[in-house]
Amino acid sequence: MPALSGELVVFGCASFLALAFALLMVVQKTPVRSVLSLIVTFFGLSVLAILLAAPFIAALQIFVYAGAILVLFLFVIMLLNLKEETADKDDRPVQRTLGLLVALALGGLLAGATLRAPVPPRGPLTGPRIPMPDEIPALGRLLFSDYLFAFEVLSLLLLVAAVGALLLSKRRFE
Amino acid sequence: MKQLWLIPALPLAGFLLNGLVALVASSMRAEKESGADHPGVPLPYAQRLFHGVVGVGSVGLAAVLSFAALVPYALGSMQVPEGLAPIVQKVYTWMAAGDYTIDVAFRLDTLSALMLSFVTLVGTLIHVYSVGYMQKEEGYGRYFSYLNLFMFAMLTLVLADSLPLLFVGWEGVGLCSYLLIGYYYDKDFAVAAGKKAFIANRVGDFGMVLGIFGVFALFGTADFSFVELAKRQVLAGNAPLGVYAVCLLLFLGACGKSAQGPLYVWLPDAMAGPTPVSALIHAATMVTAGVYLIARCSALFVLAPDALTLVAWIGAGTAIFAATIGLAQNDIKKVLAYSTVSQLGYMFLACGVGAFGAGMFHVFTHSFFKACLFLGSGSVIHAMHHEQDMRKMGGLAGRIPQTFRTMLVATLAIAGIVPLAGFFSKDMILGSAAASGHWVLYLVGLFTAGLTAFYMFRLVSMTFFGAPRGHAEHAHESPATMTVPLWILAAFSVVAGAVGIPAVLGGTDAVSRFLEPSVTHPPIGEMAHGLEIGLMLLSLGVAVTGLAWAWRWYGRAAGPVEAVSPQAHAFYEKTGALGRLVANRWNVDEGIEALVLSPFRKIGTFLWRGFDALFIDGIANASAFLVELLGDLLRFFTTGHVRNYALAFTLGFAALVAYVWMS
Amino acid sequence: MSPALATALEGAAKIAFVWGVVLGAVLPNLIWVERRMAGLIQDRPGPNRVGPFGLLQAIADILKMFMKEDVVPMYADRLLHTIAPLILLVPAMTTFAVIPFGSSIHLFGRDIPLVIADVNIGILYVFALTSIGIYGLVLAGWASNNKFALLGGLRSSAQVISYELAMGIAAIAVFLAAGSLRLPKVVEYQASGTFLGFLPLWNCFPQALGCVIFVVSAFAETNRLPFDLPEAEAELVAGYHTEYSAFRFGMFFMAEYLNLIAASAMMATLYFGGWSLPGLHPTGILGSVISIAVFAAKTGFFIFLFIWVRWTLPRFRFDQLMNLGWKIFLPLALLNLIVTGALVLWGVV
Amino acid sequence: MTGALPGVAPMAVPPGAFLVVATLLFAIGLAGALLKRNALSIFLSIELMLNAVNLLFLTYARMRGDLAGQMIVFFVIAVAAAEAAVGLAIFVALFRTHRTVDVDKIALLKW
Repeated sequence: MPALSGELVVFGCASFLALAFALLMVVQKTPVRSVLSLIVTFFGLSVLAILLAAPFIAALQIFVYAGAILVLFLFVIMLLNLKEETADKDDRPVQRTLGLLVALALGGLLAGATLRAPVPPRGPLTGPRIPMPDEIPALGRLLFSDYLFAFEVLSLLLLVAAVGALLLSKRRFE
Repeated sequence: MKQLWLIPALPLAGFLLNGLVALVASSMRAEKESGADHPGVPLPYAQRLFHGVVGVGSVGLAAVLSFAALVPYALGSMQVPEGLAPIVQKVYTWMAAGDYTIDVAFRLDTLSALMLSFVTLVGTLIHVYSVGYMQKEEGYGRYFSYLNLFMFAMLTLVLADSLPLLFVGWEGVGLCSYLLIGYYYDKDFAVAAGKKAFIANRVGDFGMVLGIFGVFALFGTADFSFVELAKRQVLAGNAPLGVYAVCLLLFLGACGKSAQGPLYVWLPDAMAGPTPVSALIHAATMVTAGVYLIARCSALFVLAPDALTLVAWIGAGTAIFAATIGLAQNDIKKVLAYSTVSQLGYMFLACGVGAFGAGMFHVFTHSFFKACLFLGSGSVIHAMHHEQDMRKMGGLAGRIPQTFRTMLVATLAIAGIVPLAGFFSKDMILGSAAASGHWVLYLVGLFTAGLTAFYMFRLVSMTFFGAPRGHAEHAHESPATMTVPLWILAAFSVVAGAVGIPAVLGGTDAVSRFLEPSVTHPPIGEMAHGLEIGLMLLSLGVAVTGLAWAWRWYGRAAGPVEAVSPQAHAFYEKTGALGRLVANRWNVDEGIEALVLSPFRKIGTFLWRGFDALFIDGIANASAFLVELLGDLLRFFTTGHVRNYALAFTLGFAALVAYVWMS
Repeated sequence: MSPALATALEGAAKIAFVWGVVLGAVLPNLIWVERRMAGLIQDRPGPNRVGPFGLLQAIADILKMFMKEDVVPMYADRLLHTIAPLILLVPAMTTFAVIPFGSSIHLFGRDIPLVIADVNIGILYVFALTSIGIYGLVLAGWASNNKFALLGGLRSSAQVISYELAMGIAAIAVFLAAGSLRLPKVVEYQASGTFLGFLPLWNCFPQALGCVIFVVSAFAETNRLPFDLPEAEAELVAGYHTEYSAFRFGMFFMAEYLNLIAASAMMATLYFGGWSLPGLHPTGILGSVISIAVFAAKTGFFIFLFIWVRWTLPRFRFDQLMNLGWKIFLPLALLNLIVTGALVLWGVV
Repeated sequence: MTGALPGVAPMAVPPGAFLVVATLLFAIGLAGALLKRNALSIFLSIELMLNAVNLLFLTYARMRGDLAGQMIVFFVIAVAAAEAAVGLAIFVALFRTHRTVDVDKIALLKW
């Protein structure tokens, strides 16, 4: 555990924000508010990303996730005008308790597993080293060389998704 | 010519084009009117034109190409005594197993050149003929596409350089024959005939396949280089073990395709198809494939003399047997069918006595006059509005003169009258039978020649001479597209023999010398010229006698429909049981039914009812029932609540993680 | 003085400077300027009572806003209703962090680049912030529990998202040319050479199309006329801030102006060479000051453009707006991107 | 276990901490997915889980100084966008037919 450095402080705040608002998101009854809390969580995450030498990803996190996806959520929520989660309380206690237990168990397991997992070998890297401080050109180069095919497929996927969404949300299929 | 593959490829293209257009058009019609096929509703002229042009054009072009290929080759090969080396062109490697590969390769040697010549020629003519004959058919496009497909298969068969590829063509022609016999698929007898042909051929093909395997086992290769190997062994004079079996198997295949022995039964029924089909497939080309095969593998057969003898006997037997049946048939096409069987018998007889050249020569000539006869009969049927019973004809000579003349020529040719084609080929066969010392076979052949002359002239007489019966009064001549091919074929039936005029008659016996490089045959003894001339005169005399007899009985026949010729009828009455037997085709079909089919049917029924229905289905149903039971229990896990599924999924995952962690 | 502390001080100084200028000087005067110009354009005096030429009008307005009663409608989502303006305001204020407002200055023996934070994701940071700004609008609309407000909020967010696409793609072309996402790099690139020999290498020349798209999109992003659908008084009363009053309304007001300024600065930076000027090679403190002035002038011009357009053009219909954004600008922006790519490939720019 | 790699500055924060945060976020998301009844909230929780995994990837990438990890995150985000679009469209359609997005009320595909 290194000495209390600025980075450490930032990490503490960010992770606290993320976790706290994630919890808030779950316990929140109003969908809109859960969305907002999720946004805050994403902020925390993007800060963590910056700490992990991935500012580009951090920007994407905000730009795409907070900026596009969650806005979409908000839209739908407003469109369907979902106020409170229906008042009548959960009529399946088993599901509730069991779900909670399983979630906690799995979380614990995973935490333990990840911590116990051996440090990934320093062996041959699959991608190039993370160049400091500016990793973006490297990312771009990687994206258009090694991952070109995946990239193209992805673009196709996005296209299909767009068409599908359009078709689904049309009033009638004709 | 560099691209032999083009020759089969062109008809294939034609088939695809025609088939596609026909399909699309018929489906469009089906949308417009109800039901795809409308019997008797001819196609629109434009479509007919298209099919005609494509069908005839592709085959015609193939014919041109093949002549461009074979004429230089043939001429060149005639110059040198041992003949030119065969042209073999590999298209691509078809299958490769280890170091052994089977190529799609085409071979042009004197044998295939001979086949090629008449196959393409007759094929083209018959395509032309079909344009006129089929024009009223609603299945015009289908017909032409099948016909083109047949040409493709036949040319593949002829040009193939390996038994497997030859087998492809072999099966292809079988398929097309089936399709075309069953062309009138709304008529039960046509469908049945098609099936019969197909199954009979299966019997043969079974032998064929095993034969191919055998060849491969013996020589380690299945392309025709094995012939060379076999030839060497002939020279070395040692026959590898099992060559007998291979020969018999291959011969079985040949029997199936060429309607020999008991397997002939499908050919007469095959007359259910349109007449041009009978002419092309069941007279001129396909059925001679068996002979071609034997000639191809001549070296092999020479290694197995006993097998060769068997071939001879089967051939002779079939020849006389079919001829006797031909005597008493009244359906014009049936007579021709039996005559075809009998003639094929001749060819096998020739091969059997080792005169492969003579056999192929007869194949050559026969294709012309038999095609001519069939097309003629087709023209007659056309004129008689699909009446095939000769007893309802008669006196047509004046009404359809062109058909009459051409058919008469062809009849004389097949009867073996000097100097028509049939004379030379048949005589060469008989001569070589005699020369090889098979006198019994010779006599059988001779007698058959007489019978042939008789029933053929009987056919002509009943059709064209005497008093018109039935609707014979208002018969009308066929269009030019039908008569022109008739004339051409008639002309060939006259001159085709020229290539085989024997030495004694001052000829050069070109055909034998031509085929010499590609066939191997056992030594055939020489005959004294005097004897040879004598035999010729004898056979000629027999033929003339047959003709005369037929003329005496049927020439001026004016009797009623049930007994056209009183003398013949009286004779028939006298022969009693035997006559009835002959008239009833020796009850062969019934015999096969009783001895082969019904037992098979019984076994099949048992297996179906007892084994399949109870045992196999039992297993299937039981397992299905178990699954259903399980499903009935398990289905309650599908609560329809997403969260339950998610929970179950998560539980499973947690378990997995735990397991991984623990281990 | 430890370097870390020095850096911190430097940053603080820069922040103080920027915000001081923007909030203290530009913003209040902007209110006055806009209203005067409106008067000019509409052929009326405009505010001229408070102080000389009504110069103190802004102060008066602000005071008024702070003194008014702050109404929160019943059944409104109090929390969200409160934080919505903040969500809008904060990004608007932080956008300036990455915009270089001058060439680096040499003070106290250290070279100080005149940009608050030269982060390597440069523009992405800006876009990220704008996309956050959307929430301000949407939530304001939602929390007010008022159908006009809700519609306004939805509209504004839809509009902003749509135009972000065209804007982003147009901007990508710029970075393609500059070869970096850092805005200072972009400015240096534009200062570096000439285009076709006689023009400055400002992106507005090789990428005229992209420039136009960016400018127009900026109008939509800032919800200014002719794209102020969210607050189209004719149909939506006042759109998302219908239910806002007093200083909360003031925040919206402020946020709008800040966005306007930021947008102008961005245009100047991305397409018009930022603080650079052909023939100007800033050296020493004076040079830096001049560069700052140049930057200010360019930004000022665009602010003027904003106001000018606002008081000149009529408002679009919403469907027209969307068509323009999706069916015209998006494809054109892509085209611009491709062309620029080709130019870069063949070394023209 | 600080990823002191050439070209990569040593980490002031032990990577383990990041891992723990990631797994906790994952668990929270999971809990949300299992407990919420509003389909949209469930969807949100799933998004959270995705991001937790992203964090994990980033951490490992940092530990190894390997850019591939960040690349994967990039793809995950893109795919998440597509998934969100379709999923939300489905919910809209669902709401049209059932007037609700409560997953407990939409249990048609049962035995």
